[in-house]
Amino acid sequence: MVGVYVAGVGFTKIAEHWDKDLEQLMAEAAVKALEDAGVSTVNAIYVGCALSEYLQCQANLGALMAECTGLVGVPAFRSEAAEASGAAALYSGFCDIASGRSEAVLVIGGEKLSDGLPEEVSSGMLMMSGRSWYEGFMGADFYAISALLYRLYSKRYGDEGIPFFPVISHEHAEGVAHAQYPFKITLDRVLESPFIAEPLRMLEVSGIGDGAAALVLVSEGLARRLKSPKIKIFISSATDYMNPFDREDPLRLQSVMLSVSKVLEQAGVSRGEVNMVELHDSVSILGALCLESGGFSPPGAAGKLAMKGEFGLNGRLPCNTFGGLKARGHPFGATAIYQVAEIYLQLTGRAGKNQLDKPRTGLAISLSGVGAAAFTSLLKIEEV
Amino acid sequence: MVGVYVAGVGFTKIAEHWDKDLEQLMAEAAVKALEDAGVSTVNAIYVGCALSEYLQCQANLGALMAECTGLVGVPAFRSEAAEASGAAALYSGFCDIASGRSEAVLVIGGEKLSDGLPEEVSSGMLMMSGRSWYEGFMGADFYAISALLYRLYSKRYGDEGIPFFPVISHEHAEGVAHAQYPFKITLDRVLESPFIAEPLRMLEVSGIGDGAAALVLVSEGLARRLKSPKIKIFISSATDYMNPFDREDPLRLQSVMLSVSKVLEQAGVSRGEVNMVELHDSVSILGALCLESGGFSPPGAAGKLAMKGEFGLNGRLPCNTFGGLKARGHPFGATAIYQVAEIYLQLTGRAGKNQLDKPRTGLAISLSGVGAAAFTSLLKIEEV
Amino acid sequence: MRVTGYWRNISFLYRLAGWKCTHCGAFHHYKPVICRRCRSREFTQVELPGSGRLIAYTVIRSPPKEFERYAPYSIGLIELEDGTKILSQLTDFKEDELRDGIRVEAVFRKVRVNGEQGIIEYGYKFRPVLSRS
Amino acid sequence: MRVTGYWRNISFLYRLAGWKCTHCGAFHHYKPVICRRCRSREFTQVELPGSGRLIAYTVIRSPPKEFERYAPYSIGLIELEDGTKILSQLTDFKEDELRDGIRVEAVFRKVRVNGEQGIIEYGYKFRPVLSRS
Ligand SMILES: [Zn+2]
Ligand SMILES: [Zn+2]
Repeated sequence: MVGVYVAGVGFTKIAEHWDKDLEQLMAEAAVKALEDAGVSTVNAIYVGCALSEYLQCQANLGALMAECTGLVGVPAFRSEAAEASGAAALYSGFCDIASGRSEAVLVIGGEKLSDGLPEEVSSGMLMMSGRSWYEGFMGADFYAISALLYRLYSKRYGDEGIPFFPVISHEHAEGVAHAQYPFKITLDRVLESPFIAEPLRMLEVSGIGDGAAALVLVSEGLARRLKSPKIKIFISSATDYMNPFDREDPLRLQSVMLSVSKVLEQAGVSRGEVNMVELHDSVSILGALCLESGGFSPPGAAGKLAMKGEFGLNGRLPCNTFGGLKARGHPFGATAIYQVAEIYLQLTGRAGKNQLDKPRTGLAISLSGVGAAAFTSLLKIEEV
Repeated sequence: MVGVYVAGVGFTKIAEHWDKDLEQLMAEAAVKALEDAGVSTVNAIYVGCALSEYLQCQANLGALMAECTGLVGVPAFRSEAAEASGAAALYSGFCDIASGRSEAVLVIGGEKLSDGLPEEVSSGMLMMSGRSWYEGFMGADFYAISALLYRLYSKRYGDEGIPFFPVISHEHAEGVAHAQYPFKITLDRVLESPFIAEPLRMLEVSGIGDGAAALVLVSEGLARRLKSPKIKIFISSATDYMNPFDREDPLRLQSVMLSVSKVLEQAGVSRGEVNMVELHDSVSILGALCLESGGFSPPGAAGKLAMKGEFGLNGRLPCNTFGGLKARGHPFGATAIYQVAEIYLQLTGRAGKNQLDKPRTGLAISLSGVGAAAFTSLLKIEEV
Repeated sequence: MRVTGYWRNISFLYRLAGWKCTHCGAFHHYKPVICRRCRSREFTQVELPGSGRLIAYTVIRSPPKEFERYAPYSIGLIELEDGTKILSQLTDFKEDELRDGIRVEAVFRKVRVNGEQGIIEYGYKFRPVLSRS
Repeated sequence: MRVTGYWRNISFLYRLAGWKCTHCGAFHHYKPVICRRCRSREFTQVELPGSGRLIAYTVIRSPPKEFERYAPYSIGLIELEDGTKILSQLTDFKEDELRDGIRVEAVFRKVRVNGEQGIIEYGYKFRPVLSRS
């Protein structure tokens, strides 16, 4: 397998971009990433987007993005794995370079949720987290399922510290230029916010926003010739039953467990060597379950460790260093690419006021549905 | 690059499968392919489907298919490139094996168009062949654009023989068990059928059907150990402007030209060595343009060569040997996988009454939109 | 969900009928091609027991578009008497009646009106079992 | 198409206004980040000429759902006076008036009513230029 490197990143601010079409937002991120990498063309384009058919009435987004990035001719198509669509595109792009077929590929993730009304976005989420005629039929949406998981968790372990995850994310997002909610919130404010689906509170769930992010992946051969900073990347994925209550233990996300273990093995890295983690905290409880199922916290302990400061920028294992899904924002198909781009900024010393002290290895966990699929990406400083 | 082999195929009949959900149809094809290959598990699943979000209100189809095939745990996600979605899944699966990461992958293409009304399927096609706010806004759908291309073609070259393409496809589909329309039609019947968008007639366009097809791809290493017949596979892809009238010459499909040339080069095969072609004849004129742009017919001559019998089962270059999109059927996301599966049957001597005389190399052209993207797959008998 | 998908799955939605793997016992609420747990291909049709225990529940206040007119509504996770866990809307309860652990039973109810076609879709819901005094 | 997409692209749909690459002259009917032809980043806003020649046309008889109530309708491929080719619905013509090659001009018309929201969407259409006798 040819080694795969990230050679540049680009992204937009996450916001309600009323004035831009999805493809413009994605093109903006893509052009920035190409510039950042110092690359003028690529061998293929991998596009991640969850809901363009539903929210934009647009399929064939791959070909459209080849045109909008001025790269007509290059192979291009879309990957969809619900909220982890960007990671699915990354997975395909990774294999393309690893096979030796391509020297450079562009991976673009994007989503424009503001093209739908909030209840339409909720319908979109219903398509992503359950079977259309079962969970979909009865309206058991992502928040409902997450709330039920949260209840089970509380019964087994207590809920101490779980509502603290949004507090951490918002603390890290403060002043971050690309974050949707770049301000702090207190634990009290979280606990006082109304229920969205009890016990899940409004301030424990990510908001609705538009965003696009892009990466340039290159082969080790091209990496050697480029001037931009290069970081080696690995990615693994695994699936689980769609409905968590069909799983042996709903509180153990097998997809996370498997994909984290596989990517660590692939990269030859131990859990202790991981310096930072970007979590899929679309709801607080999933942030905690990612840490526990990934083996970065004992089961039932993530909330307590969070309260102790272990996941802060100066903690044992900094998490969501630019605000995570909760505060940086969660435009579904773009999210995984933001996560990887942020790790890239950290490892190349470009994280500004959020810079960690010389991290060498970072890991991003991206989920679809309630863990029906997980993709884990690992970035690592490694000489070409 | 690790060599990639097709080790087994499976598919359903194309029909209106009122009694089955999309995922059941796809699971059926997948299980058949695994059995055919003599493989009980795979390292990853690649799912191709164009319109599941719109027609089934279902995203996250990858994870769902892992569950429905009893392969929970395995990485799985969906690829979308409009009508060529199956080919996009194949492209990703190919790179996965070629990289050495996986030994065996399952590629499943499926589409269930009968879940929508005919005018809803047309709306779905509008999403696939144009920009939502340009062609989509004015209702310039796939048939409209194809009809305009057809007019330009007729003005430049005349339309002689173009309406004969459906006649060839139906002739080959006669008695084919998996074909949606397994009967002959005459040229007169084609010419007497009403216009769908003049000059395009009803019997020059493919119908609406449900179907699923699957392939097992394996590495050369695993191919050596398996008992099932193995055929080496290559795939290339290219894009073009979404709207053909933005292209330098709308009658030259650059995406076809590039992807055919690249795949021939990759496989070390000349055009003259290709023994059969599966064309993307969703409309008659596109079948002809595939042949011309692919370099298998001089520009403007495909119809005349068709009339001469060159593309019949006993012709110089047999095309659509089981009926093509027109007569075998065209369930979007499944189509490319049917094409490849049919070539596999031909090369392994399993084509029954449609068997060609010892073909060694076959090529399938799969389009999205009006050639916005093309994927060309090449299968070749080659000892492992 | 499309009306077609509703029609195809009516046996489960109306009667909690599904397919049990004869090898490992896994229940499938859809007709499986292959067992999702053990990959066996033999199934028997079964009807799930219509009563069980409410493990946990929640209330949806900002629902998906299709359910706007029914909000707020409750979703419960239920363990049936044979151990199968299913999701269900909860119905026929008084405000303070829902508690984890209470006994619940299946009833047949209108679930929703499907989109533009206006087709009324029915299915199971669960309600608290009245304690006999 | 969503109403939001319609609003964003009104300058083209109402006035045939777009962006021309200052380097290669390629016209973009959307605001480009980078030229789709030459990858330049400099553009000037232009309005396309409102008249041209009908290269080819067709009639849609089985339209997509959004256009059901407007069928049959005609779609034309038009070469404008500056050589730009665009697609347009055709309007205001008598049954035998459409022929390839005739001169056509842009007019402002209602195009459709958008789905559930019922918003009336307007845009350009082209019609035959009356020959002055
Ligand atoms: Zn079983
Ligand atoms: Zn230019």
